[in-house]
Amino acid sequence: MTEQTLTRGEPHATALTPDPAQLESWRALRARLADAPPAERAAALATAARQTRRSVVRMIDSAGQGHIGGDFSVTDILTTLYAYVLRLDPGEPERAGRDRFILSKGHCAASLYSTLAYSGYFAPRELATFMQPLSALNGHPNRTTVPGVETNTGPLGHGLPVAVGEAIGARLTGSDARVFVVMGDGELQEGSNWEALMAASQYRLDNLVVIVDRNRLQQGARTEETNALDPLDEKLASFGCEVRVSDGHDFAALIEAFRPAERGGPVAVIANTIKGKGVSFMEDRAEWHHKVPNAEQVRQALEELA
Amino acid sequence: MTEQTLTRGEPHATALTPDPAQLESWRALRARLADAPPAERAAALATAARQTRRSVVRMIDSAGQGHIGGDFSVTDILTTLYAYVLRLDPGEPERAGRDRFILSKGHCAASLYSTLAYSGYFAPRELATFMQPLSALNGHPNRTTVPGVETNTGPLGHGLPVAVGEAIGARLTGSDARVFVVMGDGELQEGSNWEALMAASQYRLDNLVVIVDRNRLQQGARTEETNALDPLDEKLASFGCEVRVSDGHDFAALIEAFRPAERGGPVAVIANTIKGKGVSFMEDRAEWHHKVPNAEQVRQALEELA
Amino acid sequence: MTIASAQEKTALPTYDNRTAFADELIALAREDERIVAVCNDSVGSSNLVAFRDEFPDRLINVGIAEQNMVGVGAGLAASGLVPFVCGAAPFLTGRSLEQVKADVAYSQHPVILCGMSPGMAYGQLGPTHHSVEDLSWLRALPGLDIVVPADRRQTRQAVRAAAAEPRPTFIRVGRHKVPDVTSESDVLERGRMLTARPGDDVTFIVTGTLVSRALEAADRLAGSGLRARVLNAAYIAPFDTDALASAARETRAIVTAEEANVAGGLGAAVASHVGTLEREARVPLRILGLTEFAPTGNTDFLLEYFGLTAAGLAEAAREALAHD
Amino acid sequence: MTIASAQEKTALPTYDNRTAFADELIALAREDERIVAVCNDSVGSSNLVAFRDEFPDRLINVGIAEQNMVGVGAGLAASGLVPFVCGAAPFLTGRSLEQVKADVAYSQHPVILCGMSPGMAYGQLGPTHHSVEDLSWLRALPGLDIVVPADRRQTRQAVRAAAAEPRPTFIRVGRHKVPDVTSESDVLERGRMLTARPGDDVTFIVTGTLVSRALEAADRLAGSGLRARVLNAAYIAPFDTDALASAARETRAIVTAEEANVAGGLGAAVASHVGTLEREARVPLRILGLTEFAPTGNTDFLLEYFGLTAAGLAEAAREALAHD
Ligand SMILES: Cc1ncc(C[n+]2csc(CCOP(=O)(O)OP(=O)(O)O)c2C)c(N)n1
Ligand SMILES: Cc1ncc(C[n+]2csc(CCOP(=O)(O)OP(=O)(O)O)c2C)c(N)n1
Ligand SMILES: [Mg+2]
Ligand SMILES: [Mg+2]
Repeated sequence: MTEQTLTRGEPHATALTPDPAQLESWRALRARLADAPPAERAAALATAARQTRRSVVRMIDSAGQGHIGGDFSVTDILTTLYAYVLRLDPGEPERAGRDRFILSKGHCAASLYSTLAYSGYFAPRELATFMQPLSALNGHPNRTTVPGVETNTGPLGHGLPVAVGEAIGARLTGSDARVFVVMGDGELQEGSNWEALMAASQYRLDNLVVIVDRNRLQQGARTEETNALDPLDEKLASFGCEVRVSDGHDFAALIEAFRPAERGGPVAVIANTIKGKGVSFMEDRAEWHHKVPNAEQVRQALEELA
Repeated sequence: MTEQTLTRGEPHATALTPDPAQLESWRALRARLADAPPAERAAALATAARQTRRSVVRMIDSAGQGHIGGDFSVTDILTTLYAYVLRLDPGEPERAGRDRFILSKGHCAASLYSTLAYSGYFAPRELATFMQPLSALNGHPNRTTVPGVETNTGPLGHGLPVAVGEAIGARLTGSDARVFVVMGDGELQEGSNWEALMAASQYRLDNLVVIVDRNRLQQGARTEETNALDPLDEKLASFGCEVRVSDGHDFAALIEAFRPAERGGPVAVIANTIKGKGVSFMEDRAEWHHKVPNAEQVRQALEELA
Repeated sequence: MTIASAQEKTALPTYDNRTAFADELIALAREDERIVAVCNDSVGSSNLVAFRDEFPDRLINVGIAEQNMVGVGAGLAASGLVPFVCGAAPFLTGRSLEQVKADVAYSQHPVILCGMSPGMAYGQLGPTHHSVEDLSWLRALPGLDIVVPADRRQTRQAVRAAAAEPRPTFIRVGRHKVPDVTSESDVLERGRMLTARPGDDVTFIVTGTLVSRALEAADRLAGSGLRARVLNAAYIAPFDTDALASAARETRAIVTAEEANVAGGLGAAVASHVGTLEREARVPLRILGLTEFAPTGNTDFLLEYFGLTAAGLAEAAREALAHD
Repeated sequence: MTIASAQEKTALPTYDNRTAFADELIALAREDERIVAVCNDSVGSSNLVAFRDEFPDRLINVGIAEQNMVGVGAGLAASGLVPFVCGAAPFLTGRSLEQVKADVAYSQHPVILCGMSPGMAYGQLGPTHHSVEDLSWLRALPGLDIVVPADRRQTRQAVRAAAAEPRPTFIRVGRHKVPDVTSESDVLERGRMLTARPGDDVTFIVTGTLVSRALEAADRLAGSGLRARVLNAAYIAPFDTDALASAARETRAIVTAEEANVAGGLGAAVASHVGTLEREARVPLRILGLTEFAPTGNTDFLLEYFGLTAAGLAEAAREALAHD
């Protein structure tokens, strides 16, 4: 451990930079998907998502910490966004006019980091440093150390207000960029989100897409047994959103749900998901919010995700 | 000013205590109203409300500060509650099992203080000290100095969470007390309220009545031009409230709206009111949020409220 | 600069710094279209009416929602704009502190947080409306500049500096009227205190509303032949430990005064550094400020109640010098 | 009490104070039906599973909503109950600070705020999850007790004291494992520091996780013939200025250490008071703690990174004594 000790005040982490090889394969995937027939597209996205889930298993295994359940419920959403929907260039992470993405449920950093790495923002081998001393890859996303991260998240209820600011910012700067933000469903219990939704609708932010990872579980239990969100569609609609309900593990449905706004205001996508999706013994079980798999479970998970 | 200087650390204000004469007249009013036919009841409440509004004018005139518009929109609600609805005894402000009242929109302290004084919590002559150095009657209600005030308010978005705690507390202590809280409509833009409503509905708090003073104005402008609340009924319903819409200046309608819950959860009363109600030149005008009337305006206001 | 005498000073006109703030913001907005303002239903109290009239699209009023306000500010900064996020200081800081921490300081989004009507400017509206914890609250956040302009000129300079090189910054924009205490040659420099008056017997390190009061206290002490140095700590963070160390070495006592709770503000910053200096520089300290929630009263009354007056400062200085 | 030697100490078992917290809370709840717990989806991380199983109606889980959580706590207290409001310390304090100010401290509702997993207990979950600003944030609120138990016994005592005489209180309930540092005769007294070890060369004033490290530092210094006093500042507010003044008079330097930003915490409290003492008592100070957002790393790594180790404390003591 002391080997890595830095003097206070020095930059903490090796700066991460785009990875040319990975960037190339991401660009090839994007190009292929753009023209592919729907079934082929879905198959390719599923393959990419499996790769991300395997990466998450390895990261959490080696870090000994993480939030695997939520990582898996959001993986298909992240994959769809980065491999097909978002208009951005991982080779130039700060390019003006880029679409923005914020993972408001920042505890699912492993899934985001994997997605970013496979998109070429940095080399996938860096994923092995997840949560290690002085790593750029903290347990929650840090924009000052990870290219592609737009704002620091981790405390719930922060991403949506920042996304609202970015959506207003896009309009003010004459950009046609869209802003996507992924919220946990439990996260919606935070009042800051309802403040932000009210403003988003007042400002008719048709460039904002709020995606709710509706896995019906929060940290300790089911959302409806803790602090019910249903009727979530009515809540979101009454706060001015154009509500779309989607299967959060159906790539075609997600792509459809992410289409441009049709009613001149913010879009809210309720993506029905399964926490722990992809690994049989983790699916829809509260304890896998942040349980760490043992060696045998890691083996089995990787097998199921092969 | 220095005459009143105290040493730091000493108790700031003269303790206010119940006023026997006022208490008696309040008790007489309560008794009379309990049996009165509706029209007579409404007339008596209207008289009491006019007295409170006149008091507010005098307090703000002498303090040179205040929030007269919101004081007037909420006066009829306060009068209805204290003269007819709330089960409590101003002679024993902390009596166990009492109904609770919280003025979440604490900037309308003048109206609350007047109502409390006329209910006997303390002598109405104390109202003349409003906002004076070392007065118990601060610009925002302070429970440590004013009997009848249950919790300190002033920053918006505090009263409802505390009321939720009191409603849960009543249930846990086996009390059948009800908890009433008055919110400003602009105040509902604070996210803390939506957190509280979610919990109130999860806990099925049928002993909680959330009254929204729906005067459609906030500090600087109309609510709908700032951060729209409509469809407010749908918002409140989707958050699990039994919604009742009422004319906030019709005493019979308010009494009806304050009846017990019928659906096993929190009641939300949207009380449609007029900011500045009762004084022609103040009604429904944003600038009277906290404008202070000049001498001529004071004269005219008192005349209209005679 | 110097202010001749207490008598003269009393006659000086006083100003609400929000006016200078608004004027400068508008001037800047004319030059630089990245400048936007964000507020929480506080168009009037943040003095943004003229800004809104001239730049309606560039005033973002999010309603009464401080957490969202700070998040929106961060998002605007992330879009390449320069947001001045304006709200009553107690709510801008207290209600959104975790947003200030995560979205501004830790994320390093260059948001300019403008805490309007700080300290006890809201007088008889009471402790809920007093922003006297803000310095303690914000000093604990690394990477956030904290500026407390003492007069109109410094308010303008602070606004201009923030726009010129945007970084996470909190500016305390005073409402309680104060006289001008700086002259044209006084330039606001990041992390530097200004010497408002030289002196080598005792040092007043003061901020905001207290600067003019310290100058008056210095006048009073001059009557007893005591030369008081007055340092205007316009930057609370980064803090000017150099000027502090010099004061500790060159004068025999230090009195700090701030319109804030003493727990973690200017006084605590001074004390924490003086304690690390060599023996001779560890001069006696007196730290003036709030130690309890204020009772009812207007701003002047409350400043007097907490001893934050020229008399209170002079007395503290004498006492520190005498009892050492 | 004393701890014999560094060697022995290393062998001592260590404990997560949340266990003692939960055990004592359950024991109290059996005796006193006013005791209730409130949490924010943190039944597990606040270690309230057993409490919930035994008292399902008396655990109020408001969901992920800290502002409401603190308000609900105030309402429960207003109903005559004794609420222990439990949540991860960074969110309980930061997200609801204005509620802690208005609903708890200023309203004087006797709410017991239990900040779970404070300091850098969340290690590699990063600065958003570190509660290192809490001491600066809360010290600025008059009328709020701040207790930082150093081990299991003090955790139990803090819980019991809060229930016995409920008043607005914040208890930092540690998660990072620490050895026992108090003995049976050590009684937690409101506003008092405990002498964990006597000594008259230098004083360590430390809190929470740092107490065992200071004892180990004292062992190291003993090797060089230096007798270090160790004061366990279990109460940060009210603060024991008597024991502090004695230390300043009886030893030649003071080193403070806390798992917190140094802006307005324990070190600032010490420095602010020492600066007001007479010349001989104004001993040199070293204030150890955080000055920046932590990089990635587990708790032990980060404590080392910020010099919050036995070696770091001993070094600071030597340095203070040498350079005076
Ligand atoms: C403000 C805040 N409060 C509490 C937490 C602790 N926490 C981390 S994850 C989590 C549950 C989140 O549930 P949800 O939003 O549904 O996420 P998902 O199910 O997708 O993992 C909680 C309570 C936090 N990170 N931030
Ligand atoms: C947290 C907070 N933010 C801002 C304010 C400043 N403020 C005082 S009253 C007010 C407008 C309130 O409008 P509304 O709730 O509609 O009250 P009403 O119209 O009944 O006066 C505002 C913004 C405040 N008191 N608290
Ligand atoms: Mg979930
Ligand atoms: Mg209104």
